Amino acid sequence: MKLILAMIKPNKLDEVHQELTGLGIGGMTALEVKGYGRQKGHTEKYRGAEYQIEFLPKIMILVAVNSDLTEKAVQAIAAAAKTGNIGDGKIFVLSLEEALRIRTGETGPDAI
Amino acid sequence: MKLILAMIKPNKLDEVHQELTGLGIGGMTALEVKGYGRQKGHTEKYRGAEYQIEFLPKIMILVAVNSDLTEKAVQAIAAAAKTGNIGDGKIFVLSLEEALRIRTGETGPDAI
Amino acid sequence: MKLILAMIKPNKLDEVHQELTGLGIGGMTALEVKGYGRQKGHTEKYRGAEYQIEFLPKIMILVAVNSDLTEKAVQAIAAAAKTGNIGDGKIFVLSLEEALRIRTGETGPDAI
Amino acid sequence: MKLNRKNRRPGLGFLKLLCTVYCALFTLLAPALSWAQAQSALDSGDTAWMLVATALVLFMTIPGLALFYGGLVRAKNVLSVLMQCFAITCLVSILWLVGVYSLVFDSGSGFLGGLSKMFLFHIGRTAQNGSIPEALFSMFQMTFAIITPALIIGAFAERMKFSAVLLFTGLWLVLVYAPIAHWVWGPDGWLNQMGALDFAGGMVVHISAGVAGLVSALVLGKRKGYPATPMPPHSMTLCVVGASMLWVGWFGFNAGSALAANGVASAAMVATHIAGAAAALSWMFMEWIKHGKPSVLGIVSGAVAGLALVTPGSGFVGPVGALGMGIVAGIACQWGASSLKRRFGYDDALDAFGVHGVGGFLGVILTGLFASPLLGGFQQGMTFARQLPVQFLGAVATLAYSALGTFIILQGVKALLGLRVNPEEETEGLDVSLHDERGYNF
Amino acid sequence: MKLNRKNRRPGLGFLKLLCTVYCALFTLLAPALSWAQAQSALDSGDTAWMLVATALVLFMTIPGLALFYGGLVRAKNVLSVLMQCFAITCLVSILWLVGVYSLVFDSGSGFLGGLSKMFLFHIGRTAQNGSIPEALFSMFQMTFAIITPALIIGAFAERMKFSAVLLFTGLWLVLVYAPIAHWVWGPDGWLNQMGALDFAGGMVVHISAGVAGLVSALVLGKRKGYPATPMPPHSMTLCVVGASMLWVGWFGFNAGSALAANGVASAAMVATHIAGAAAALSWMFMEWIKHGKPSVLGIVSGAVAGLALVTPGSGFVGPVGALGMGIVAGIACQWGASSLKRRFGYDDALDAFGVHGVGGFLGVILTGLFASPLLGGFQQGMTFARQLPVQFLGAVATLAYSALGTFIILQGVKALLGLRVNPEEETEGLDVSLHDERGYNF
Amino acid sequence: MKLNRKNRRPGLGFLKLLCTVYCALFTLLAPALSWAQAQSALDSGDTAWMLVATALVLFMTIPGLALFYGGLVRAKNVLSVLMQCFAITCLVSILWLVGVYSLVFDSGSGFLGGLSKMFLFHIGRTAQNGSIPEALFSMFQMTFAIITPALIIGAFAERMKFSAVLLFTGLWLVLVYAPIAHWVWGPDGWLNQMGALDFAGGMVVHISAGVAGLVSALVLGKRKGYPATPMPPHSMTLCVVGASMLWVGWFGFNAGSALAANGVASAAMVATHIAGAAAALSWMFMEWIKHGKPSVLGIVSGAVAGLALVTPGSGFVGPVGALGMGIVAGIACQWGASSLKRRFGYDDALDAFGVHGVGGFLGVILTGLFASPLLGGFQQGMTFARQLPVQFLGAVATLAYSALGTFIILQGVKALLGLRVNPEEETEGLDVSLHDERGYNF
Ligand SMILES: Nc1ncnc2c1ncn2[C@@H]1O[C@H](COP(=O)(O)OP(=O)(O)O)[C@@H](O)[C@H]1O
Ligand SMILES: Nc1ncnc2c1ncn2[C@@H]1O[C@H](COP(=O)(O)OP(=O)(O)O)[C@@H](O)[C@H]1O
Ligand SMILES: Nc1ncnc2c1ncn2[C@@H]1O[C@H](COP(=O)(O)OP(=O)(O)O)[C@@H](O)[C@H]1O
Repeated sequence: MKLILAMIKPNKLDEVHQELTGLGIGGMTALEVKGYGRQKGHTEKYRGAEYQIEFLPKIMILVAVNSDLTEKAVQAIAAAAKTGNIGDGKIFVLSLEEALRIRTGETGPDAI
Repeated sequence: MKLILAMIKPNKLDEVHQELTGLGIGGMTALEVKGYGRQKGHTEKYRGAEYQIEFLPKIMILVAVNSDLTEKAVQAIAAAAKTGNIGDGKIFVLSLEEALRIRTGETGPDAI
Repeated sequence: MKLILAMIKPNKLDEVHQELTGLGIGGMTALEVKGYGRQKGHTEKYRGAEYQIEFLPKIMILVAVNSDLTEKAVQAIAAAAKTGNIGDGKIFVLSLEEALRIRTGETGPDAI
Repeated sequence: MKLNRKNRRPGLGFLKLLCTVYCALFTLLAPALSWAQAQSALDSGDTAWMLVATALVLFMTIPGLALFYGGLVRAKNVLSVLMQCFAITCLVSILWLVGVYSLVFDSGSGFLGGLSKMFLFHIGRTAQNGSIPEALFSMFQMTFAIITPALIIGAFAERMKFSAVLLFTGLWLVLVYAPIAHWVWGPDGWLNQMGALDFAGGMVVHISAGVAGLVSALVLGKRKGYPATPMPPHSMTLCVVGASMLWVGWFGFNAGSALAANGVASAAMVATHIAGAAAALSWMFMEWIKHGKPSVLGIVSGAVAGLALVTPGSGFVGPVGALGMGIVAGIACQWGASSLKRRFGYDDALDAFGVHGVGGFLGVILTGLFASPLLGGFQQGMTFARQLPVQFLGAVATLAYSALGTFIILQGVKALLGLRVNPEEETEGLDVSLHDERGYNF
Repeated sequence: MKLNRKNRRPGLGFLKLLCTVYCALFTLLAPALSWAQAQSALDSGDTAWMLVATALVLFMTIPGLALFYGGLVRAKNVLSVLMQCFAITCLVSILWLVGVYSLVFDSGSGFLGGLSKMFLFHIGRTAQNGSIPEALFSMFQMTFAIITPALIIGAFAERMKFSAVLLFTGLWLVLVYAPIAHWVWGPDGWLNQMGALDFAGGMVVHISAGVAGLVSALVLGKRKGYPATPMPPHSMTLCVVGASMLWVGWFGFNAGSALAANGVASAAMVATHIAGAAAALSWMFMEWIKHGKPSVLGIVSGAVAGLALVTPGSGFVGPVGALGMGIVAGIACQWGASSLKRRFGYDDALDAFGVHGVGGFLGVILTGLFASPLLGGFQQGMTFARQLPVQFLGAVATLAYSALGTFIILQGVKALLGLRVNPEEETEGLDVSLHDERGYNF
Repeated sequence: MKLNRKNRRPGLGFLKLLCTVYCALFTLLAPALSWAQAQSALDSGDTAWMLVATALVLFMTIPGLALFYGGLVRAKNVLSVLMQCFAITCLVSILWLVGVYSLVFDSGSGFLGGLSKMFLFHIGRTAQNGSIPEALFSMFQMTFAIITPALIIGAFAERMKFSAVLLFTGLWLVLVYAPIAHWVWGPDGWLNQMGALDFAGGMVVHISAGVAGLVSALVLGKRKGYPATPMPPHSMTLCVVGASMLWVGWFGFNAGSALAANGVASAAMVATHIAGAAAALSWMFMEWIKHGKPSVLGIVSGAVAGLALVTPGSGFVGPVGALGMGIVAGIACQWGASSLKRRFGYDDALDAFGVHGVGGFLGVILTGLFASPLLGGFQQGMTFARQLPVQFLGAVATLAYSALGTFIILQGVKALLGLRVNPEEETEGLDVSLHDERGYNF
């Protein structure tokens, strides 16, 4: 099992979500994060004082998948999240040792 | 060492927290996330336009534990978070390579 | 490749960010979390009812780095985030199996 | 407000006959004259003030009270509170027009008014009440009928069905508010006839709503998780804004109850403001002493408590009396909202009873003290021996009637619609479960 | 409200002498008379009310409308809406002083006023309009000129350049608002002369702004992602607060349009309030029936719709007429803001047309019905046969003129500055991209 | 003043002649009598307006200023700002009643008033000030005494102990505000006697508060991390709402200072509004030119600056003068809030000095120009040569006295309680560390 972490542009969540459910992935978790990268941030100004805002709003998605689906899931996310502009984001894959569904107590691949 | 990631229902944080401290686990980190899964979301309506809200509020907990405590911690979380209804959440276990306590510089199991 | 997770004090983000960019690390992701640990929380009182607030605001940073930079990055974060007071936070290191830059499709170390 | 007209004896010397004729004529003409006076006395200044006072009291409910209460609940229930305040405003307005105004202010029996003023028939643009248009008088009083049931919702917040709130409000307005308001303010109301003093609604508004809140809290039961789970206010910022608006609006409430822009209104404004300020400080300092820190929720709750407590006396007490009443308010209502509530364990979520019930009751009694010129008040000729028992009777009567009426109505609504949302809806929050909306989408 | 002054022909036939004497006397007395008129006619009560009414109507735009609209957009655009409302307030105020007041209220032609009142020259502290200072009259009317273009922004929210909004507002005020206001309220405006009834701006404010909104929405095109992407209100809490402030401020708008603190103002206040309440409930219940749940956005939208619809009739219709108009408003404007909009697929983001256009149009027509004493109104001597065609003509004329004017102005602004932000700016949000600020930093 | 009712003894017996003479005399005296009456009679219109103006000025502080300032600080300190505004409101109200009103408005010496009006003794419902009840006059002036120390907190926000704020406010009110207000507005105040023009508080409110703010900022020192760490406003939304409320409330502040509902009040309202609008635009355009983008904080700060600057002149200057003053305000106060502050490196957190100090000072001077009929003002017979030096003297005297007084008081408070929270409390935020509460729990 793998745990996929993807940082994407905020307005891409819906498309990514659709792609993943299209693959039959029935669960995921999303959260709002601030990302720093090559995409330059913006300036905010308050009464003449300038603030360089370097962290931009992104959405991070966590998806636990069975190992065989990993590649497909990663590709699906990448395809849906891509705009071709700087700041499209990154996908990271971690190895997942164990999973457990709280409601049923199922573990391993069944729990995902 | 392991890193436990658990997605639970928002109102279960207190109980899970108590169980874990009961086990002698003295640290954890929690954050608000949005979860998608079997639990169906709800509809929001604004002037006749319907929005299907598929991501529901959940809380994610991160707990770094020593390997020997992992099983106990997972069971404690599962027990405290369980309601038996859909949407109770998932627990994921990752392998933790290194840990460091910033204040003291301690590393490894001592840092947790 | 490694994925570094660091929980730090909220007002330390800027310094940590500077240290990391100083090392040539060009990307990271930050989010607001609530931390529980040795640092005691505070009490909130509303019309005589006391609430013990045990989770304190922290910031969590995620940085994917190439394995050779890991040690330096961890030390940089620790140095910048340290105040010497309880609650300075923890750094966790996970093994990162794969990385992908959505915009270009680059994978592995190139993607970071 | 009473008019003191001194009879002038015109007759002089030996012209008995002339005098008699004069008197006879005066007697004959009196009704016509008084009618003519009523018609001719429209005062644009008084009217201007009452137009504004009406706006101010409406402002107290939407958005004032809505924000004060809305800020105090958890984020998942904020809209349910705003919705209840807004819907109550609308529903009461229509019912008031249809018949409740008539039931309160038309003469009828000592218990309830008649129905000749339904739909404001025959009132139009020209009928007057004192020196202002009667349509305006009706509007002003409507705003009191709006805020009273809106105060109650603080007690049953975060758990009552919206449909049940609507039905309860309608029934309560007709069956509880209308009679009590008629007793106290109706031309032939029995408490009015007995000389009970209630300048701006200590009995009519605060006791009746506070007690209704207590009964609702008892009948509905506690919120899920109360008191173990912390349920801190989701936005103290909104709460402070709401309290500030209540304060400003209260000038319309109390000084507006003079029904004129004059010295009475001004003195009422002074009393109102001083009581609010004194109560805010006394609550704050009490808390500072007891808990070690002064809190924002404390100071604003104190202000509301002082404003509520001084309401029945605002037009009768002097500034020093108001100061005293304010200090009492801060201490007593703090006790009502914390010790008393915890002692008996009911879940009066936002302290409708602790603040308005306790404050209203004490205010009605203390009005019987501080209205006296002996204590700096303006009620000439008042004696404690005569006034205090009347005040006590009024307070107890409104308390008992409101408690009973509320209890019966709640049973009826429960039978018809049910009162509480189900536990899942309560956990999810009323905003999404009842209204398909969320307060914030940041 | 119109003053009908009838010319009296004094001199008759051969009485030269008499005529001469008359003229001489008139000449002699003229200054004294005009002074006496001016001096004696100032009414402090009316002035008090109009000072407040002016404050109330300003309060409707900032912060009322700003919050109502600001709460409805996404968090990334909230400041752009507040900024537009605020800047429009400032810009219109200056233009009003410079010349727009004169163009509207100075006599000129039936189409547009003259320029003798530019910069309020010669008005000072003593000139009067009716029983109030003319400077105050001008201020009161200014607040109407402020809110009208501010209403339009609801239609093109979340996508228009700020510079374009400013230029558009300035041009629209002079080229569209000024003529229409003169037609309806100018001493020699053609619709005024025809006897069109528009107490507080059904044509001048609501039709003109609503239609301008529709045209803007069509010219600018849809927001990126509309209607596929959900764009829920980022803060229904702000939205409710704004709607409540609009309601309270509307008392200044409608009852203030009596220009006096009297029975007319009071009746207008009743009509306004009842229509708002009735429309709120009718929208809410309709939605409850259609969608299964009553919503907060529904009830507050209904209130605004009712207040808008009753505006042209508020000083003419009775409370029962207002009740009827309110019920219609809730149903019709709900249809305008949902079915109609979806049918034609334009993106009137915050329903400026659906609520104000539809409500304003129906309100102007229904005023021609409910103003009649036969239906409880106060317009003595009114006949449907005479009034309804005039109302219809007025509604259609303002609609057509505003549509055309708006279209032309938008083309001009587009040529000069462009209308829309670019897609990246739209995605990032107008707050950061146009103003370098964010609404919230929690 | 008291009402003098003269008993009229009507006709006596058969003395026809006497009666005739009486009638003739009455006719002759009528105008004189009516004049006498006019002086002494309570005017319901003026009273209505002043009741409302009082409410409006209170509304400026809570919630207006509280929100404007609260939105500008970081989220962890929002409640501390709201708490300070609220507590200052309460504390000043009580002190005002106890004796500060008397110190300001009782006659005494040129420097300070007497104590005969303590606790409003002997004022009751009937005493008058001009055409309004004196109790109301006192309430209206109280609201000025409330907002002045509340303005100061902008300078030391986010770092001062709450207990120190309370003690400072009490001392400052008595030792600084009371004398200055007496100088300018007291019946025998020395600046008043010299003919200094300060219609609504340029010296009394804005210079005194602005300078006190500067001194506090210098004495307390910078916030931890200033200016390296960004400290952006946590909610520009609240800030805009607060600024809008300030604007609307300012009508009560300035037009209310006419103490009557008349042409002076109306002209003051026009001047106030135009200056606010002009300054908002001039600040916005300056910023647009200098920084490339117009900002919401810029436009609202400009409005506040314009409203502050025009305050001393609002009742004296014409609309075109107000336009000029507004344009100056936007440019000068922007300079005060950015360049000046950065040049000298003090941390006037929310620009109490930059806006109110700079604006107040310039406003007092410019009043000496634009009040002249030569420049469209209403101050008949004014000469620049006589007025400008007086204005300058007044501005400098209040500046110097406030600076000195503030400095001494701060030293005293520091010795007694300490001024600043400790660094940990500052980092954690004042809300939790001083009040055990948080602004938001979403
Ligand atoms: N090394 C990293 N560790 C963690 N997150 C990263 C890293 N690099 C980039 N990110 C995340 O990916 C986002 C996009 O990266 P960026 O460099 O701006 O654009 P791109 O991926 O198109 O080159 C960032 O905002 C950040 O959230
Ligand atoms: N594959 C997954 N990856 C990441 N998070 C998941 C995954 N599946 C479920 N979750 C999280 O667990 C929560 C509960 O899952 P759900 O399917 O609704 O209920 P249950 O676990 O009771 O079957 C989701 O809201 C989501 O946050
Ligand atoms: N076992 C753990 N798992 C996850 N996060 C932890 C753990 N222990 C500590 N943390 C995080 O580190 C933060 C600081 O820990 P704390 O014990 O308060 O201080 P210190 O690290 O200085 O001893 C906590 O607030 C929490 O966010």
